[in-house]
Amino acid sequence: MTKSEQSTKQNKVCLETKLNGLTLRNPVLTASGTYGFGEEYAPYCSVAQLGAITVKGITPLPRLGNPVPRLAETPAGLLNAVGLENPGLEDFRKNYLPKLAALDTAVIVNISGFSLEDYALLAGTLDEASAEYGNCIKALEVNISCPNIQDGGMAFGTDPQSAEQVIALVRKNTKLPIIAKLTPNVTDITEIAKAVESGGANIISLINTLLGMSIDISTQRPVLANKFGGLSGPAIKPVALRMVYQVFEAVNIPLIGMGGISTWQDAVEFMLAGASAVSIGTANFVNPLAPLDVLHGLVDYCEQRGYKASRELVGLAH
Amino acid sequence: MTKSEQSTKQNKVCLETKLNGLTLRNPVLTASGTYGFGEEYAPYCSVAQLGAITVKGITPLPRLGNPVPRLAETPAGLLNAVGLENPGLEDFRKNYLPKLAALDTAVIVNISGFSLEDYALLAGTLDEASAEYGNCIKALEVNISCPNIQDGGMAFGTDPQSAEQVIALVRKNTKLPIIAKLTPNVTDITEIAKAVESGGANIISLINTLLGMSIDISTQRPVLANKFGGLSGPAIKPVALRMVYQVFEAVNIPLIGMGGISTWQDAVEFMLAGASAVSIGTANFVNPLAPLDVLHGLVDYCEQRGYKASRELVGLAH
Amino acid sequence: MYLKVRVIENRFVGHPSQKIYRLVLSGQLALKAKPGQFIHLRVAESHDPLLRRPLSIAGIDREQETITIYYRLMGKGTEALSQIRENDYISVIGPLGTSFTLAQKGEILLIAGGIGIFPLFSLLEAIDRTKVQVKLFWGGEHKLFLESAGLNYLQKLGIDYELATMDGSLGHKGLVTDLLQGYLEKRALNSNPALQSNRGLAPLSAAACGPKGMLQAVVNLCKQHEIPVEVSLEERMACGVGACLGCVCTVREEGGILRRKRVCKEGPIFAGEEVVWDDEI
Amino acid sequence: MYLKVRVIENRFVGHPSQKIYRLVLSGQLALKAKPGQFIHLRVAESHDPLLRRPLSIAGIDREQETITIYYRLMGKGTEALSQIRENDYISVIGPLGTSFTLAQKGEILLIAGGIGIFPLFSLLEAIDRTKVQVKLFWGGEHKLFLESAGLNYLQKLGIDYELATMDGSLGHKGLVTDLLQGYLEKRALNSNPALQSNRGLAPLSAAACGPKGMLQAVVNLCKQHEIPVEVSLEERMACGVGACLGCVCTVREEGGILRRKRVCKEGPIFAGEEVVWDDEI
Ligand SMILES: Cc1cc2nc3c(=O)[nH]c(=O)nc-3n(C[C@H](O)[C@H](O)[C@H](O)COP(=O)(O)OP(=O)(O)OC[C@H]3O[C@@H](n4cnc5c(N)ncnc54)[C@H](O)[C@@H]3O)c2cc1C
Ligand SMILES: Cc1cc2nc3c(=O)[nH]c(=O)nc-3n(C[C@H](O)[C@H](O)[C@H](O)COP(=O)(O)OP(=O)(O)OC[C@H]3O[C@@H](n4cnc5c(N)ncnc54)[C@H](O)[C@@H]3O)c2cc1C
Ligand SMILES: Cc1cc2nc3c(=O)[nH]c(=O)nc-3n(C[C@H](O)[C@H](O)[C@H](O)COP(=O)(O)O)c2cc1C
Ligand SMILES: Cc1cc2nc3c(=O)[nH]c(=O)nc-3n(C[C@H](O)[C@H](O)[C@H](O)COP(=O)(O)O)c2cc1C
Ligand code: FES
Ligand code: FES
Repeated sequence: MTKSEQSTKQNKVCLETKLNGLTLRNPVLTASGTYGFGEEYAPYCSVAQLGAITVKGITPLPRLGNPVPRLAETPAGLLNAVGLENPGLEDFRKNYLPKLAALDTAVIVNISGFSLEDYALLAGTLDEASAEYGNCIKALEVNISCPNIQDGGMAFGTDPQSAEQVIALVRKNTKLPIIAKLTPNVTDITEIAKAVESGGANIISLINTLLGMSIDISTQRPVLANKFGGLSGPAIKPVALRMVYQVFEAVNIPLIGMGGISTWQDAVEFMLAGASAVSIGTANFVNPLAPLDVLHGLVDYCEQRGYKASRELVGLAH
Repeated sequence: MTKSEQSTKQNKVCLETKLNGLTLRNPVLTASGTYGFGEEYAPYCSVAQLGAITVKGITPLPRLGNPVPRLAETPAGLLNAVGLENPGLEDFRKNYLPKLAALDTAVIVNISGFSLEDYALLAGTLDEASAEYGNCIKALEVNISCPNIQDGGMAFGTDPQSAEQVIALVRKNTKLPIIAKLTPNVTDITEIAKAVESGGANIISLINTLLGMSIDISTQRPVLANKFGGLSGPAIKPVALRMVYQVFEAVNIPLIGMGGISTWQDAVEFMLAGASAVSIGTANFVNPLAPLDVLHGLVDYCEQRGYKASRELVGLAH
Repeated sequence: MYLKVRVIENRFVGHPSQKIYRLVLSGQLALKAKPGQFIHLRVAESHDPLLRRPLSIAGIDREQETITIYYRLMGKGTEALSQIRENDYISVIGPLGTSFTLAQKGEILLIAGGIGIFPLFSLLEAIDRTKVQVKLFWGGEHKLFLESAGLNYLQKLGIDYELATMDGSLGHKGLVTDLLQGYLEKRALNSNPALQSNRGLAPLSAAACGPKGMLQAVVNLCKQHEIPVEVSLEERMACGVGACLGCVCTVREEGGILRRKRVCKEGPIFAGEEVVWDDEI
Repeated sequence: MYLKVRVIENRFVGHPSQKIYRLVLSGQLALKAKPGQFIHLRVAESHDPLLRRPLSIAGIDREQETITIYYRLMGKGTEALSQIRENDYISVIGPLGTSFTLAQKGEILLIAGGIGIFPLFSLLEAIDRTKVQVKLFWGGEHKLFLESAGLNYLQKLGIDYELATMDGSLGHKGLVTDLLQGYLEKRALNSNPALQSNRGLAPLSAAACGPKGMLQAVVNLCKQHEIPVEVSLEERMACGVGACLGCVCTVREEGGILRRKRVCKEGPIFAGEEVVWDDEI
């Protein structure tokens, strides 16, 4: 198929994705921590065709992250313990944001804190910073679910009260749409989802990684320098899909589904389960064109079944 | 290698496994629900070489279980929603137990209930029944973690108080060693582990399956008739291993590790993480000789590294 | 048996669009296999796809010690299987499950829907056609499918068959059960009560394999006409040996009590009358 | 570049016990590739193994448009790779990462540990040996390994080399760094301050690839002798393009500030002096 045929094709199905204050040209995003700052994959996959990119989690201060090894492959999965390596808020604002502003795609900034104050600072500063650069930040994704740091992060995401508190505080400090990113390492995901909805989140994204580990039987030590890491990739898809399905029934705000999506079929499953948009993470590492393959497959699926808009799929499996 | 060489070999490494009241000839078991009642795999794998077999979960009354489809394959994983199909306590006692008693291996009976009374009844009756048949039941595995039934089951396993209560009640009703089987679908596995230890469990087995789902994009319905199912197989190994590692540091009773073990290397990882014994589940479906391959690999590993007993491996990765 | 067996042939047959492959395996399996049984095959060494795949035994050659399987590409399991090359070894458990009852005299009706024809091939081979009269009804999507899935094999065998296709491109346009119904009705009309003793001489039985809906219709027709019928069921399988309870069907026992049976162990061949269909529960 | 490339050769070289394979790939990659860079290769279509595998470019033939890779079987990724047959297509991202600086004159010392020799092959090819004098030090487990991993290629090239083996079965018994140390010490003794101008004429530089411990020792020796050295680092990789931050090493910037650099993007070739080794943090 030629490029122009492809684009005519996409035009037949409406892909516009309205997420309670965040409007994207299509429902296919890339997941935080897997797509750098939008430049790394540019030679392989045009960001102009993506619904949005989500940048690596930013913390107030720069972080070196964890020592290596940070990665361990598992059956159909990947363990990572990057430990939130990032340039820190100031450097991000000065040196990364201008470049992100120049990209022809919606930019979502993922933020991570170790205290309530951290989240307040991040939200307030990025709100201002976005205004400076032509409102280039389209939403803040609040990571209350990072498994790879000692304190904070995931702890906020495993207790409904704390989760609500963090989101409410971010809400006070920004006018940007808020995406609350949930950890799957909880007994009841719907409780946390309801809490962040009450806290004022516009959107919920799920799931972050499952806490896992791997042991090197020759050294008899954990493979990851950090001992534990976050499990992502196709292995976790059934868990992610179940949680999206459950949360869809529990809240009234839109969901961004992720966790093991590597094909368009996976993405359709997530939309049928209730995701209004999907994020591609680990699959980028295997196939840099995964987001576009997902997008094109989604369009074909809609066309073949006579859907006029991709949003018609959302929640159909209920 | 001839059979006799093999057995000489095993003799060089002591495999005897003492689990706080339950002594097994070796640390390789088969997992409940994956090994029928010990007969099905007999043509392929001799039960006489296994440390123990764990039979399918028994409930007070017979259960037809869930409608089909009960199975869905996922990347490196299997979703099942059998829904505790079983002959019920009376039929089990009359028609299955005598056959189990005749097997040349230790038999562990897995029990599941919908109420506290169910667990009490199961424990009491099986205690008697075992005595009738030459003390053929070596331990009761208390399943407080089944994800495939509407009430009870997993609910007991996600709340520390209930978990402790169930185990304490079983303790009152049986003199058999109690294995508490934990669900991984919780925020903090160590809490539950400590609770069942307080309740009087001799041993903890973990993990049961992760709750997941799969959607058929052609029918737009969940694949499993029961909607959700339990995820097992290599995909969940990193999560299982992490939980064994955490629980090993939290309690003082021995652990039986399971979840995605398919090779001897996997089994060694679990032992290094803190499991005193390992159970093979889904891997049997792929390779009926998996338990023996695990056993032989374990022996070789011990020999090559100069361990005199397999128990020396337990917890070395800490 | 749990064996590594050698692949003698693994190739594409018929029209490419129909994606049908023939797989020939060498080994002792052939000495034990009976028509209607299946093997449980490991399609790859990796964990993805994880599970074995059940495939019916379509041909048994005891002299050459080979069995033949026909399979259609469906998803990643059969896709992986199709990549295996001749002389590679693959891991097989089998033969597994129950087999068709072999009629010794009279007439047997075989009814196949789509690739449900494959297990019937081995039954056809095994029936002593000098003693038993065979009549086969086979329905499929279209001519191309039937041709790709073994029509010329049937022609070579020289048995009596009737075909149906959904698009009418070959044989009757419609369902295979239409053919069966027509045949049974005609037969009922012709059966002269005065000749009833003849009936005893040529006991009629049936065997069917295909989609659940078709099997249900076949069983109902056979009930009406009081013909014992055996059906070959399919269900998703994990262990294949009766250990996981993943593959059950529902049966009605004396007294109307519902019970589960395992398709891999008490099946895949069931007496039609005992099966309780999904919509009847 | 992100391409499907054709496999021209994928076979086993040397002694079977050493499990070393040569992989030759066809395609435009060759036009861009530089010594020291690597490719990121998808070894299977299934999800297990999931990740691509990074492998150094060991040979670049711009005329034939081929690149050559040498790899050793380690685990399931390289195992899966070894199953790929000639004329199959595989998915490649690359060439990726930084390359060695090409010395234009003087003398270059190459130091390789084990399979660290592979990326140095492409450097060896690229150096204009009419202008630059090359001296190679290579250490390995034993004779069999060195022979399997390309000793005869070195002999054919006719360069000056010294070998070390752990068991003494070929060359010096001990570490490759012993050889380097000996050489540098002898050279220091011989360097007559009076002849210091000669030094300017033949600037000395070094490039090394091998296990971390060896690289650290090499960098220390080179520091002592004031020789600029480039090292090729290895680290577990997921994306290979700088997006995941999985593959970092630590470097010391001006002012002593520690920073991470990505081995896949700012590396794999680093100036030896900037690298902070694990035990120095
Ligand atoms: C007893 C028995 C005999 C069979 N004989 C044949 C045969 O001779 N020729 C043939 O082409 N096919 C036969 N099938 C169907 C065959 O097993 C499936 O087509 C095959 O498993 C599909 O695997 P896949 O990975 O290609 O498809 P996918 O759809 O990707 O499979 C996904 C999962 O669903 C299961 N599954 C999908 N379809 C079926 C099905 N129809 N029955 C059971 N499980 C299914 C698979 O085993 C796998 O676990 C038989 C099935 C059974 C139970
Ligand atoms: C830049 C670079 C260049 C390389 N060049 C070569 C080469 O030319 N020839 C060669 O034989 N090997 C080379 N390696 C090492 C090669 O990538 C590993 O041997 C290979 O990934 C092992 O995969 P496996 O699945 O067979 O082993 P496993 O041990 O099963 O791998 C498990 C996981 O660990 C990772 N891993 C294991 N060992 C290494 C390693 N040494 N470096 C990085 N990741 C590792 C794998 O990628 C995988 O994710 C290179 C590595 C890097 C980073
Ligand atoms: C290497 C890596 C780094 C990640 N870093 C972050 C992060 O900084 N912030 C965050 O919210 N999620 C992070 N994630 C989680 C992903 O955004 C995503 O939620 C998860 O990987 C599941 O999706 P996947 O299976 O498609 O990868 C990271 C994941 C990976 C693999
Ligand atoms: C088909 C199937 C049925 C199961 N039935 C039971 C059960 O009845 N009781 C129980 O405690 N666990 C049951 N389990 C869970 C297993 O015993 C085991 O905990 C789990 O599958 C993880 O191990 P694995 O990955 O090795 O399979 C079942 C698992 C499977 C796959
Ligand atoms: S497939 Fe396991 S019981 Fe039939
Ligand atoms: S491998 Fe992802 S940053 Fe280097």
